[in-house]
Amino acid sequence: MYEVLEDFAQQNGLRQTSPGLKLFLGVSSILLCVSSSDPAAPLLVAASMSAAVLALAKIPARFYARLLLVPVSFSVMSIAVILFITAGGAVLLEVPGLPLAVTSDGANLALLLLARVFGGMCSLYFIALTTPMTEVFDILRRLRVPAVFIDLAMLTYRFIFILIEEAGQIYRSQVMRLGYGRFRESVQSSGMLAGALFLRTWESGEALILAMDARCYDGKLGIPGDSRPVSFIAIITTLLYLSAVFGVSLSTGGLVLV
Amino acid sequence: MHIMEGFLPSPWWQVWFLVSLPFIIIGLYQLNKLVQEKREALPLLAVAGAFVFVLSSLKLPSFNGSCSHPTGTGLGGVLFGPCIAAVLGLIVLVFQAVFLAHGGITTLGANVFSMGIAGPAVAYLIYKAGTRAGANTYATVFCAAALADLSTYVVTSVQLALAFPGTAGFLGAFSAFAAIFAVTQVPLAIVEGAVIMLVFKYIVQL
Amino acid sequence: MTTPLLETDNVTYTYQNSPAALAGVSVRIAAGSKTALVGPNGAGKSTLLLMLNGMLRPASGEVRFDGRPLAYDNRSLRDLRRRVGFVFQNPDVQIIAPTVEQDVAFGPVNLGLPPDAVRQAVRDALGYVGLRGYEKRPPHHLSGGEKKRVAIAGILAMEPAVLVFDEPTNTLDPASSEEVMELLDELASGGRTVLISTHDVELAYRWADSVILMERGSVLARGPPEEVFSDHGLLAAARLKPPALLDLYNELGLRGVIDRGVPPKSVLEFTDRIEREMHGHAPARDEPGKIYLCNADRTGGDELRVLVEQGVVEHVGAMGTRAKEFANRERILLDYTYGVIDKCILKALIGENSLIITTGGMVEHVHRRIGEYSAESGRALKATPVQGPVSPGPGRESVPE
Amino acid sequence: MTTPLLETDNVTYTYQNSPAALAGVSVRIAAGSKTALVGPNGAGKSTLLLMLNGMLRPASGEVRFDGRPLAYDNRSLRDLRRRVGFVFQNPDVQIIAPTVEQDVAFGPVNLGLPPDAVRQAVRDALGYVGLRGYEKRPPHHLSGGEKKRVAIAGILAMEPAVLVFDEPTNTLDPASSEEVMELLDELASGGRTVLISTHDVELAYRWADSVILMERGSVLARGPPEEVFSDHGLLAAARLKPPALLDLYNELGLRGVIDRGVPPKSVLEFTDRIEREMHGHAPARDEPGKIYLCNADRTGGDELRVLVEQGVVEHVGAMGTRAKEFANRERILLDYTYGVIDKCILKALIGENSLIITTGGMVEHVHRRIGEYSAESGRALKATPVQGPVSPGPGRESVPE
Repeated sequence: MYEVLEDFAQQNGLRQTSPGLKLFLGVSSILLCVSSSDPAAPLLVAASMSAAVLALAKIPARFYARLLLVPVSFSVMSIAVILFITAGGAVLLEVPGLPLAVTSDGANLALLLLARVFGGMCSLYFIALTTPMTEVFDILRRLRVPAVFIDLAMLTYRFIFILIEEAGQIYRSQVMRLGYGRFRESVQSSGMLAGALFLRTWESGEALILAMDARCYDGKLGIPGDSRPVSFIAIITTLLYLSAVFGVSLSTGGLVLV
Repeated sequence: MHIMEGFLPSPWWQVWFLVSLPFIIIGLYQLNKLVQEKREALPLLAVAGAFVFVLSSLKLPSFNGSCSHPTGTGLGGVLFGPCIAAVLGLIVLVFQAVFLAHGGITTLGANVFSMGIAGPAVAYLIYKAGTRAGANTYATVFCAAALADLSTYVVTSVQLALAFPGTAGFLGAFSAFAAIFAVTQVPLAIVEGAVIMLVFKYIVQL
Repeated sequence: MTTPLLETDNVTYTYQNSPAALAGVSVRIAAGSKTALVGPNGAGKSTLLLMLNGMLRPASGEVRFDGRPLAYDNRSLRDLRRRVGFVFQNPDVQIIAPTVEQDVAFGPVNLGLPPDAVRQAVRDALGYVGLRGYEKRPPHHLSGGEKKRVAIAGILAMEPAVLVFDEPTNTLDPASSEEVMELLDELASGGRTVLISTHDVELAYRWADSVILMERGSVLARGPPEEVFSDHGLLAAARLKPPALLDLYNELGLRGVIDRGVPPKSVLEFTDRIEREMHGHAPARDEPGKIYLCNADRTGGDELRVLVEQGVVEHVGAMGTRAKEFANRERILLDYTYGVIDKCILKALIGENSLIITTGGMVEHVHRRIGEYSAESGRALKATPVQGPVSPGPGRESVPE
Repeated sequence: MTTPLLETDNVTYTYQNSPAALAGVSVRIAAGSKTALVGPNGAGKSTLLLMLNGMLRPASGEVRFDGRPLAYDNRSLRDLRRRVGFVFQNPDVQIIAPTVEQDVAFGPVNLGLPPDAVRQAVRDALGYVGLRGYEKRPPHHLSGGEKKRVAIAGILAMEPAVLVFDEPTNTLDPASSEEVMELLDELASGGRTVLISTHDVELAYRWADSVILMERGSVLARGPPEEVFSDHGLLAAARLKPPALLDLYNELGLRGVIDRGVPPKSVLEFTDRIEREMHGHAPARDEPGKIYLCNADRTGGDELRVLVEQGVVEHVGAMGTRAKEFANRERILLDYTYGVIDKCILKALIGENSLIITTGGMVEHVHRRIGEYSAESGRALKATPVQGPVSPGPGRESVPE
């Protein structure tokens, strides 16, 4: 029922590339996007990240296109607000009868934000679609993130998939008994679904404690994975790419660091 | 309501990280202690986190938005205290960002504050106040859930208005953001309140 | 050939990120038939079933109900799902209301029935599955078999024409499995079309009148079970095991011990076949035992208890959930709760008397089955109806003293 | 009698708000035995199993491991659980970590093994269950059978002396069930004590060397399966069905068609019995077919392919996960994946050649089984080892041309 990006991360064209490098590339791109004061660099990031996702990771284009729609509703609304509350510069458009106007400053800011969200989201997709969470846990451990946090995250990860599966089945069985026909029924059915899921969660929790005890739980979880060698060419390419974006960013308006 | 990746400029995304950080640090410290004393706390928190995640990925019969379900984390707050609930909120938000593309990495600080800290706190307080005042349980639950949801959107509006006061100033920007998000968030809060109330009713019947 | 009730025409389907789940599947389900979709896990059985009530839409190909291609707008889907009921493998995902009654009412309420009609539908459905009196119970305190029956009642309450069961007996123990399969038989004998998916060849062999063998998203074979399952190569290709009796029969055939022909479907038939093989004919015997047949809806428990206590009958079997309930209530101990008719014929053949308790349309079925057997085997057997106070019959075992 | 490895002495247990789950149960599990706890759902099987590794504490009575009563402090419990491994019915309950590797490592890590030893234990356990190469996969991308094997590997990695399986084949399809049961056989033949609970009489009948029949929290009977399961009354009391072959055998006995004695446990034995019954003796026959036996650890695929391609053998079977993997890798099509030895003997008896691929300790087991059969039946059969390049044997089917 839910298309979880993680499923693609587990098997994509860049699965074997070092997760550390992918994470570094993705996060750096995001930082470059939010720091750029001109839309050019974020748009470049958006284009190159999308290209990497489609051409290298081989994510189906149709699925990726639908993903790009996820941030639209949020961005459209918030950018509309910014468009109207930011004055300054030439007036480009006036709403007749209302004290609302779009000015060039407002339009520029809106454009910049749109580019940043676009670039940022594409970078986030790059990470989400190519780097399995299971490998991110290893990186977090190497970064000395507290073990209790990673353990909790790992257990949560496992149970997310168990519960998603169950929720999907319950939802389906409700649909088959016409549970989501009208609005009222939908609310009722959602409540039932969430309630049933709560019950299941509770049972899972108890079962998990039992299972961990049966396997001699002593406060430890898993082993550090073996680090994969990073290819020299990959590092150089990544660094070259990031410097290029950095260059574009500097030349088009500079960086806003703080 | 999640702020998308790339939307918060410097220095605001860093600011919200700094604001949320103390809660997380205290939460981690408490969590460590809790897990050492009561080993079964970890699996319980884990399934609670998974539950909140799955609940938030359900398509509620409302507009497109996915919500944060601060009531879920609020429940964690009742059980384990607000700081541990914040850690749980952080984990859920990371998974939401990476699995569902809701939210982002640089905006994590701001989102943790609105949905992992402020929202659950409101839910917690209203629930406490309601039970103490002897109000109808279902009404209390409905209010706690709906208002917690509303509060996260109010906080988000504050965060956006601070970052983009425009020429209208903070208050003007805030009212603009609050007004436009009300279109989706108010119905969502009511639906969520109703759903959580039904869940509560469901559990009581068991 | 008449138009089948349900039909798929070369349907394909692929889940995201996976190989094809269905690679061009065409099946025809006749109205009133008992069909089993047989194959290992992952063969595409569930995917196909989910297509039949429009939960999944084929990537290509067509699904037809009653001759008309499915439409996928909300209205048509609602209509379809009311007519094609689907019982999930795991009742825990299907029964989610806090009480049995509320759960069974879920479908009828969504159909928009008035409260009285809903109540009636719930009462009927619970009665049918033998769970009257369970209305207020919370489902998660029920046993596996009871949960399954609640799930079935929830679908029955919507009065579908076709019932689709995904792995109906998975995780159930033998007694609960038998109850569920009997329920399926009752449903089919009541004129409904019943379709199940299973990886249990033994079960499909006994129950179905038509089998569709699937593996890796394709149909390997279709036909009557004894034909499909006799082909070792086919079963091996579908990673399934032949039913034990069929396996034995084939090995005996290979060694030339027994003539190969239509394979026996039950222990009864098998015994007869071997006996005939050994003696060249069915040996003459003493007077066969009697088979008493009682319609639990029409008889009181007292009459039956007399039969049992006076030693007139040595074995008692009940068919159907209501009959078993009846026996339970009347404290009549049951020796047979599954394969009852065959067991009683077997006993009659060795000269012992038995009693079959059943209800409704199943009474006719018992007469028919015994008549058929009698005609085939040339041994005069028939069921003696029990009505009102019974005078001890003239069977070999008479009233003691 | 020597001290049993595991023993319960009149244990009782009651869950909150329920009738007694165990009402005074005493069982003895001998070291190295293959025991099946058989009963319907709700008979108390799982409760009893959970007691054996201290997950539940009896309300009264005593559980002893290796002669000593269990202690319920944390230290003793950890120690016990390392030695008595418990595989849950539902692998989803048992698999904890986000990847296969991390999950299998869970036990060893918590036992405090150094990282290298952990890695070794994980590698060995995954190799044993035939899942090498699955290390990085998340459990939710595995099939039901694969999950089960991960769950087993997670327990094996702790190297327990006793392995307890709650309903090991529930929800698995026949092929996966066979794989799991074979794994259990391998474990038992490797000297481990294996205890399972099941409601599948057929399975217990074939697999176990000792059976404990339970119902309503009590032990109804214990002993060798053919004894316990021959008693119809007992099985009916436990609401279970007799195995099909045993049922047929008993009916044939009742009709006087076949002498009642030790019931046959397999299609092979049954076929022989009927044949003997009909002809008074095992009929003389042509030269029996040959059974080739290959140790997959020592032979290359080329030699075997030669055998198959030249038509020397007509049937190929593989026993054990590693052998099946080997056949898969070498693209040798398998005709038999379960009950392999019996199938090959059956083929040899009708003069056809076959090849058994297996590994490790199972090689000895094949020799033994064929030797036993040969001695019992008086037919000279033996397994011909395949080593290095094979010259076509002198079997009936020689090299074509």
